[in-house]
Amino acid sequence: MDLSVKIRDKIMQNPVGTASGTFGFGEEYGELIDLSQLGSIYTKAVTVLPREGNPLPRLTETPYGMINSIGLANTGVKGFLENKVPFLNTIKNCAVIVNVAGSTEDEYTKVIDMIDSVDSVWGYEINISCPNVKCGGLAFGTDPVQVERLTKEIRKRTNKPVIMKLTPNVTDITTVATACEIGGADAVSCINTVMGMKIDINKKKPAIYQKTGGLSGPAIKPVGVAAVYRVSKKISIPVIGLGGIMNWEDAVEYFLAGASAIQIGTANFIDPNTPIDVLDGIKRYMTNNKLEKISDFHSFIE
Amino acid sequence: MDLSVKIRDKIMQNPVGTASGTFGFGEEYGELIDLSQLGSIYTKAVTVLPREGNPLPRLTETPYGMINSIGLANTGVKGFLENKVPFLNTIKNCAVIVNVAGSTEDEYTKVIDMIDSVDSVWGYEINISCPNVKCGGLAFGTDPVQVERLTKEIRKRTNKPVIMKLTPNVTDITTVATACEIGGADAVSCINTVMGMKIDINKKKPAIYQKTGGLSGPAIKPVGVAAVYRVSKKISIPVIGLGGIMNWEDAVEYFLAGASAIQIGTANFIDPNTPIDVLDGIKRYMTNNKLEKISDFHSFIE
Amino acid sequence: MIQKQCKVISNKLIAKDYYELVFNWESSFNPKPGQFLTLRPQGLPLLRRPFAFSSFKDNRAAIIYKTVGKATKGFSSLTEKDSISILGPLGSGFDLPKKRPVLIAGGIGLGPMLFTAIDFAERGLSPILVIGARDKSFIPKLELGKGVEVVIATDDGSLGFKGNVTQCLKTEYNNILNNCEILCCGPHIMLKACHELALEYDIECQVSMEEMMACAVGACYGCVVETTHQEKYKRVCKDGPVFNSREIVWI
Amino acid sequence: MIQKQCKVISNKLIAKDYYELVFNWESSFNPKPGQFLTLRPQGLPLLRRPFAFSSFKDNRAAIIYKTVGKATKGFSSLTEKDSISILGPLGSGFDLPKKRPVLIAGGIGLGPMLFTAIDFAERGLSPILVIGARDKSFIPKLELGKGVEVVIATDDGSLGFKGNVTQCLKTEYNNILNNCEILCCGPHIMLKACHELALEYDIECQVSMEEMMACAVGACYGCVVETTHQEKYKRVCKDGPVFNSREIVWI
Ligand SMILES: Cc1cc2nc3c(=O)[nH]c(=O)nc-3n(C[C@H](O)[C@H](O)[C@H](O)COP(=O)(O)OP(=O)(O)OC[C@H]3O[C@@H](n4cnc5c(N)ncnc54)[C@H](O)[C@@H]3O)c2cc1C
Ligand SMILES: Cc1cc2nc3c(=O)[nH]c(=O)nc-3n(C[C@H](O)[C@H](O)[C@H](O)COP(=O)(O)OP(=O)(O)OC[C@H]3O[C@@H](n4cnc5c(N)ncnc54)[C@H](O)[C@@H]3O)c2cc1C
Ligand SMILES: Cc1cc2nc3c(=O)[nH]c(=O)nc-3n(C[C@H](O)[C@H](O)[C@H](O)COP(=O)(O)O)c2cc1C
Ligand SMILES: Cc1cc2nc3c(=O)[nH]c(=O)nc-3n(C[C@H](O)[C@H](O)[C@H](O)COP(=O)(O)O)c2cc1C
Ligand code: FES
Ligand code: FES
Repeated sequence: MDLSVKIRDKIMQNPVGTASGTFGFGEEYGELIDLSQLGSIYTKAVTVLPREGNPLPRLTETPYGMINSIGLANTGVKGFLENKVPFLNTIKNCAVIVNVAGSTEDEYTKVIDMIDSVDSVWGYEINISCPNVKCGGLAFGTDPVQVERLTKEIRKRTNKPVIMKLTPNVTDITTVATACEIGGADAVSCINTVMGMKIDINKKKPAIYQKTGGLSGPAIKPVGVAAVYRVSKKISIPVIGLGGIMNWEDAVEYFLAGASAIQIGTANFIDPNTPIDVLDGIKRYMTNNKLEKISDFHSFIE
Repeated sequence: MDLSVKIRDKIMQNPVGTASGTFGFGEEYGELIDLSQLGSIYTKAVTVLPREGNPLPRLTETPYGMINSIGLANTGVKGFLENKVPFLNTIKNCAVIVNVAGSTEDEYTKVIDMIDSVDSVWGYEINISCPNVKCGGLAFGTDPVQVERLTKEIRKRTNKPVIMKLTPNVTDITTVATACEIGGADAVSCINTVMGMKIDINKKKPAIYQKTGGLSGPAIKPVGVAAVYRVSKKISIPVIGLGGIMNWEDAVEYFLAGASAIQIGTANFIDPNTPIDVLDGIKRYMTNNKLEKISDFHSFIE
Repeated sequence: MIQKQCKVISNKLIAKDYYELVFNWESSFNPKPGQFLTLRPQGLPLLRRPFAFSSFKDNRAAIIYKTVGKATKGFSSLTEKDSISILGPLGSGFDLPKKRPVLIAGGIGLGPMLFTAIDFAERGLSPILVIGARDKSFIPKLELGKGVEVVIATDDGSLGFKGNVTQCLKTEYNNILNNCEILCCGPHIMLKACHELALEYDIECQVSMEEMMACAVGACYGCVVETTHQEKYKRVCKDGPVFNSREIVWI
Repeated sequence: MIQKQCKVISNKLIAKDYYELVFNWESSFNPKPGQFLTLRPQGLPLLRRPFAFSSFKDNRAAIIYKTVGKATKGFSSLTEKDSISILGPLGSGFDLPKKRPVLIAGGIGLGPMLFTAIDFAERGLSPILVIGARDKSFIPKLELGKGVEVVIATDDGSLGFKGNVTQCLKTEYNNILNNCEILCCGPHIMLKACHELALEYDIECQVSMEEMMACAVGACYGCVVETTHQEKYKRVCKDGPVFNSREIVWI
């Protein structure tokens, strides 16, 4: 059985990754699971300058899901280099993918310029769901023209794999995916969180400070599967699927929908062992169904 | 306590309605609950010509939600006039709102022309989530320009309340809502279902024939609340909230978000008594919180 | 139909994976054989689950269910202390046959066919009840009283005839097949085989269909099957679940 | 920290709405007073729920929880037969005080302060434990052994001092307040009052904070509180839950 996933010219040992923002920089969960068994770790978003993040409350629970508005809280690229890279250097086998965020094109490319020489950085996931200052507050990821340009700019700076992370909060996610492909991305990942809101009816106030935030967890799985299906039919670079994956059955659903790899997000909070269990389950399913490699999943659904 | 809701020049006795497609034309549920207690019934979509609907399977369950692709199955406007209106004529007190669908502007306006003289039809809810033949398969509801034109055309034909039903599957639902308001709509309702997909990993096939379908139920409540909040801050006509309302607490959440009325959809399937229970709960909450009328809910959240 | 909270009277394992749930049913709506109800799962699975009535007498009704997934596994831990939300009776039920009824039950079709067998026996219709299963462990001990002729067919021959229900009928009851009416409930593939048997012997065949349901009262048009009627799709929950097998477009 | 399935030893109602859940804790990670764990709810509520350790001895640990919503109501039906997924010990715990410790517990803060009281008593620190509640029904029978001085304050005076914990301290223990250290856990408003008391008497005050948590291991930055540090927000789960009250920006 071949579990490897090729993106650009690089190989991930297996298709199971941990989603940005739900796994820190690996350290915390390193006490609980063997990180070297993971295919990949997507870091918390890194921005040029440190960001303190949004005021609290930042989290709330919803019917079989949760909403967050952490707000890209991070120590900035310098803090990343000083405080996080030493630990990342110690992780064996697993691809460390840095999630990059910004409010202008410049902010994205600066991060990449500053860390591209770090060996333990395997590649980049570009979070284009951030509000874009030049785009009237709408996310970068909602405008195919801007997405294509941003992808091209990033492509110029690095030879490492570039994965564009798509937001589901658009009219047609496939046009944005196409823009990524044209811009020179090596893969896309989808989906980021779905815009949602909760109100505390006792306090008569929004449950989180930012009022609206990002919905994740099992509730959004069907949205993610639909996105992966539609996008993977449209473009020919690999699609990395995520959104509500709680167990191996969910992961298999994403592979059948067209994903070449997957990420575990919210499920890490519920059961830190999820990525390992998912990997085991995928192997069993592949054995039982005589599938040799991940791309074998892609022949079943037109 | 004043529970009434005014739309255009007409009054609904209370803000609790049953959502289109989940309540037939009232008949089936009329055996289970007292329809005259409802504020409104939104009928299954009516199209000019009969439609057989989509091939099966049409339904599947998802994490705390469900996906449907019924496909506007209905007997057409003639069938509606012959077979459904006689029953609708017998419903007391409750506003019967006909959900209208079509693939061209013409198809919408024809339905309205044919039923506008029926007294028991209180008003219209215009389902603009249908794939639009002139719009490359994307829904009407995704393009503000088309939405405004459609709204204007409909406005010309009728003096009854016109409610435009918004799809959440757009980049910015507030621009579509604004188009409705400019076009002359009397209210908007949001949200229709969220695009979703499920795959049966044993059969290795999509769970429903149409592959992707409409996600509804508790899972999407945060999406609906966010939409209602954002839309109600943007436009000044009433907003009717729906999406995942299972109990009175959920309804109150929608009112606090800015809704002037609500609809119960999927919850009818789970507990047919939901609309009545929700109404009771709203009354209790209003009493306990000294709220006199529905618009009193709107002052708490900026 | 009515929606109400009903008290659980008993909930027992009666064969491998099969439970009988008996509950209080005091209502003016008396379930008929072939009709069904929906049960509201606790907690997670969202949609109500449909099950056919397996008996009804003296304010007590029952279903026989197989534990297959979350909801049915949840139901299996119900005890006397519990109460459960039931919506029913739903659907049309079987029509009274004009010829001697041959009732065919496969798997989860057992409950409704037991109910039908007992009802028909009381009406003096001398039903033959053919029960098919993989092996004997799936067949509960039956107390049907007199008037029902019970025939068992198992795939592995561990009880009764070795083979499936249609093979069994053709081999052992060939003489009856020309002059009877089939009523059946079970897996789709069995229903289709019954339909083909009915065509072959030119007899009537009533099939009880299954589809995923949301409302179960005819409102949502989610549970349709393809039929030969002009109005192509019919609702299993409201127009069925029992159909004349010749109405169905078999696939 | 470790995630493991633990066997429930007992789960008893110990006061109105309050349960003590005792479970097997065989692990090389020994919980300290002030540390907490997360429990995975069954079925519906998605996120794990945080609770402070209320005792730990001989491979047995416990929490005291109040039934407030879905998850805690679900936990209340756990019995000896069950096992439950526990992640812990988490967070930092209380620092050993340099002066005589006055432990203040309000509501759900009871568990961790009991644990702390017993631990401090064993260390010979002569803790005073002040327990505040609405009325006596919310206060369990306590068996704290010697070395802990227990003071009770109820809003309605149905047991002990009539009034809240800070009023109680100022009235009855004024002499001690100048020369002690406060450690407290309970409602935000009580923690703030304790902080203000500490400022007034110029003494140290450790507060155990609460925020909604997702990961509870420091990975998601969801559970932050505003602090006076340059790095404005600190994580309750990892940097806390215990903070020096002067670190917190009180609102
Ligand atoms: C009219 C009718 C009568 C039935 N009578 C019986 C009976 O007497 N005894 C019995 O054991 N079973 C009966 N079933 C099947 C029973 O409804 C399913 O086995 C049950 O819903 C499974 O639920 P689950 O959560 O345990 O399993 P899941 O894992 O959710 O589902 C297993 C399979 O059950 C079916 N199913 C699930 N939900 C529904 C639903 N809402 N509506 C219809 N099918 C569903 C699907 O095919 C699914 O693939 C009947 C079904 C129908 C439509
Ligand atoms: C560090 C810490 C220690 C705690 N120790 C105890 C304790 O020893 N005993 C005790 O009874 N309670 C304790 N709590 C509170 C306890 O976690 C909540 O009461 C519990 O999660 C409520 O869950 P529920 O589903 O029953 O209620 P819900 O209706 O879901 O919630 C009621 C309230 O509990 C809080 N809450 C819910 N989920 C979480 C979560 N994932 N993280 C944090 N808070 C949440 C929220 O404020 C919510 O408004 C502690 C909380 C924290 C953060
Ligand atoms: C607390 C939290 C923080 C997140 N932070 C980021 C982030 O910094 N960058 C990013 O691209 N996605 C972020 N996400 C989105 C996740 O990576 C993922 O796309 C989303 O949660 C859907 O997957 P899930 O349902 O498996 O959680 C965050 C999600 C959560 C829950
Ligand atoms: C089975 C089903 C059929 C539906 N049919 C229609 C329809 O014909 N027209 C329409 O505007 N919305 C239709 N809807 C959408 C609902 O009216 C509602 O917008 C959506 O389900 C979200 O609300 P809920 O989560 O409360 O169900 C349908 C929904 C379901 C579940
Ligand atoms: S399940 Fe709704 S029509 Fe049958
Ligand atoms: S809950 Fe995730 S950082 Fe504290």
